[in-house]
Amino acid sequence: MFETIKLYYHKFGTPKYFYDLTSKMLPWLIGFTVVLLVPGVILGLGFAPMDEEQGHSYRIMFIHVPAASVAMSAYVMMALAGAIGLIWKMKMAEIVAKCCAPIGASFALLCLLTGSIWGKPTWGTWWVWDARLTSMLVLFFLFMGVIALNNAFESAQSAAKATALLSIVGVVNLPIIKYSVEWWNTLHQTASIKVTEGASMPAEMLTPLLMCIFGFYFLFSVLVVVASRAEVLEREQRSKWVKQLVMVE
Amino acid sequence: MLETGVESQLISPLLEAKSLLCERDDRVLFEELSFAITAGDITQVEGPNGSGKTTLIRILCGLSSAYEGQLSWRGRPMSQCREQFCQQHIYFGHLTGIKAPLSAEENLRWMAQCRGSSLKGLALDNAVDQALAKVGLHGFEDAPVYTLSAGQKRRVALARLFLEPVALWVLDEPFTAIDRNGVAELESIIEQHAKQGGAVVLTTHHELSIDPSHLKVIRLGDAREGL
Amino acid sequence: MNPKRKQRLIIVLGIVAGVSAAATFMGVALQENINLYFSPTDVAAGKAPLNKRIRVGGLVVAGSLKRGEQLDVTFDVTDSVESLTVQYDGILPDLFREGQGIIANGKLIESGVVVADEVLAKHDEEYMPPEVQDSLDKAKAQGKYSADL
Amino acid sequence: MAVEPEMTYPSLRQGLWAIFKRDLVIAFRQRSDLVNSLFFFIMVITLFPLGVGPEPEILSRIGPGVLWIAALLSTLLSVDSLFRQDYEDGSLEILLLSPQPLFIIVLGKIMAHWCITAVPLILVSPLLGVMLFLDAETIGVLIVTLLLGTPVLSMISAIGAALTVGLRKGGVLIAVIALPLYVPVLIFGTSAVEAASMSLVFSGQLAYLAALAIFSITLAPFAIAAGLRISVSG
Repeated sequence: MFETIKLYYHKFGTPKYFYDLTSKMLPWLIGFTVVLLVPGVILGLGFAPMDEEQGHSYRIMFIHVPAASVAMSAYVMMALAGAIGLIWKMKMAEIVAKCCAPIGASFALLCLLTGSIWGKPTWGTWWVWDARLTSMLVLFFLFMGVIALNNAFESAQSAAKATALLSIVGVVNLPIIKYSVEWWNTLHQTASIKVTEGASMPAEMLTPLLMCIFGFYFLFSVLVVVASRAEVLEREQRSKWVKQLVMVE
Repeated sequence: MLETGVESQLISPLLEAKSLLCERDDRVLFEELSFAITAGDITQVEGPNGSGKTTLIRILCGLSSAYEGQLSWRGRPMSQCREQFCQQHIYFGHLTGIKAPLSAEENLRWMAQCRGSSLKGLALDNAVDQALAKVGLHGFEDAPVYTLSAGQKRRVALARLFLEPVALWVLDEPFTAIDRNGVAELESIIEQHAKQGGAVVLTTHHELSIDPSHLKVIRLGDAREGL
Repeated sequence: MNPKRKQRLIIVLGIVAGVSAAATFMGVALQENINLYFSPTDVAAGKAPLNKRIRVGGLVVAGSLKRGEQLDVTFDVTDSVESLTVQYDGILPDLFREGQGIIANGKLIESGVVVADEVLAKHDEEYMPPEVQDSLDKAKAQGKYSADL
Repeated sequence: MAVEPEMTYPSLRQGLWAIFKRDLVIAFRQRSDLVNSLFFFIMVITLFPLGVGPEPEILSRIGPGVLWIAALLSTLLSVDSLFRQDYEDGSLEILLLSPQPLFIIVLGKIMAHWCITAVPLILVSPLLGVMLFLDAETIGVLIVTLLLGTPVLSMISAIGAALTVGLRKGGVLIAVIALPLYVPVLIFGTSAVEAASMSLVFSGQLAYLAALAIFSITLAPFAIAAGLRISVSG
């Protein structure tokens, strides 16, 4: 059992196998993305009921919440892939980790921009030093640090190791940062417990939101896979199988 | 001095490399490189510029882990005996590691302490003085190193070789910035070290005047090992 | 014990000691109720110094808001045990409402009266966090869908 | 059976002490490093009254934050040379090939660096606190927070320094890497001082700072050691 897992792990770790496998998987991933995201966005932006307090402006949530979620996961995934690459010297993990950084940073930026657009009608200001805004901003900075470090190295091997170490350190710090920022922001809040008036999110809103969230995750995986495939081809351009592939096409 | 090495030299090699492979950003520097360094050997790594001489030296001394294949020290895999290996070899690279604001004596002392030397206090002071005398720096012990010339700085660094008996010397271009007399001296020092049962691995562009029958060569560049 | 094992043991013990000391301090910190402002009860108990810049917080008492001729206002703040009066000369934040939680920065001039130079309303909105579940839970609790982040 | 020369195991303390002493001696012989970062700290702080106006009200309010940010920047500025000098003269290679565990050497170097850069800065901060109209009690707490917080800053920036030591353009890159990680220290440090200035209880924040300090002193040296190996072997 363990041996088979190990075997598959090594197999998957080789660039060629990854390339072949993802060739088969990619249409499915794209399919899921389209099937979830297109109706999700249409339903969310067009058909979900208007919110009684915020009117239509809340609809940006259907982009914003998934982007935030994916950005966080992207960072964790980058660190995990980096750790695997660092410990077991798995090339494929290094490539995936490298590709996660700019994509994750884009999602974090998307989250910040949509948050800011949402903030204007809701709070009357483009920016608030709110705990979640601030910690998303710090996450974006962490991504930028990783990207900057990666670009600074000439050798791809050292770059992969250095960024892996940095993203692991970042992941250890992420909860501390998030916690401290949230705690810092409570300055602006009272300890009073808010009286809640029950009533849940109607299904017409929940369904598109969930569709958007899953759709964004699939979108993320499509982007990572496409970017990694390009990276694989570039790194392995001298190998036999890539040459054959180019000949065939 | 190195009597401990004498017995082992007949039995097992000090440093052994089996099918080393080093890739630098998709370029194979060397592959299937196997050799053994036994006590008494002087081994020269040869090859044109860019053939990976320094890379191989850095792999051998443990500074770089960018290789595949096995390296072992006295029959044990390198990963299991890093501390022993570090204590029983000296690496001497392009950069000397000499701190300019410190005096020659202070430099050697921290280097010894950093190696975890068993010498302490007076014994260490004596060893330092003797080592400096050996490289012809008697009288310069207390001068800050920035007052010395480039060649003298190089000699301060070389004095490190004489602090304590060490089984293996790994020297990368040791003859840089040393005058003609110094080169001859250094060559005889290297030969003497080998005679006493030590081993030396070195790279150099300089034509060695060491008896070729004593000299082993690892040739890089044509991708196969010489030996 | 051989020296190598001994060295390893020292290192491992060091790490364990360090991490557990850090955890202990963390535990102490979490126990410690970090007060970022004085509650009306604290003020009534005389914990807050007079004539020094302090921060008080609590809920605005319904019906206590009195507007003066110009921008100056007074209102009472309570933590449902004690209450104190806040005097403020300035524009109240948009989110300021009776029954709402606020924070006021200012000086305590006599017992129970704070002259504020800054009044901050608690963010009424509960933000939707990035994590789906959390956001949905909060939205459920709030019954509305508000500005997230 | 091969007879091996006996391995002498130097005590960890001995290795730590040797490198600590070496770095201190070098720093005291080249005083410029020592003085420069201190003057940077003082000058940044004196720029604030010029920039935001000399009103005591404003200055005493932003004072703790200003002192903290200046401390943070001067740590960042000085840390670039922490491993770079050793890298450039080759002594880093010697340190890496020491039989001592690398993290011990790293710890010794950072302790020396902290003594050279952070201690003078903590010593002058009361004076600067007075210039920013902070009261005595606030200054006292400020010093405690700096004592607890600057080791964390040193550790975090050393990770950045270790990862960038092999690169030519280290300085700005360290800032980009390390600044986001400074956030918690800055928050807890300034918050403790602010609480003290309002006569609130601040022991909670100090406990957080202490936890961060111990945590980073325990674990950061391993990350720094790994970073150095990556940088040097690359």
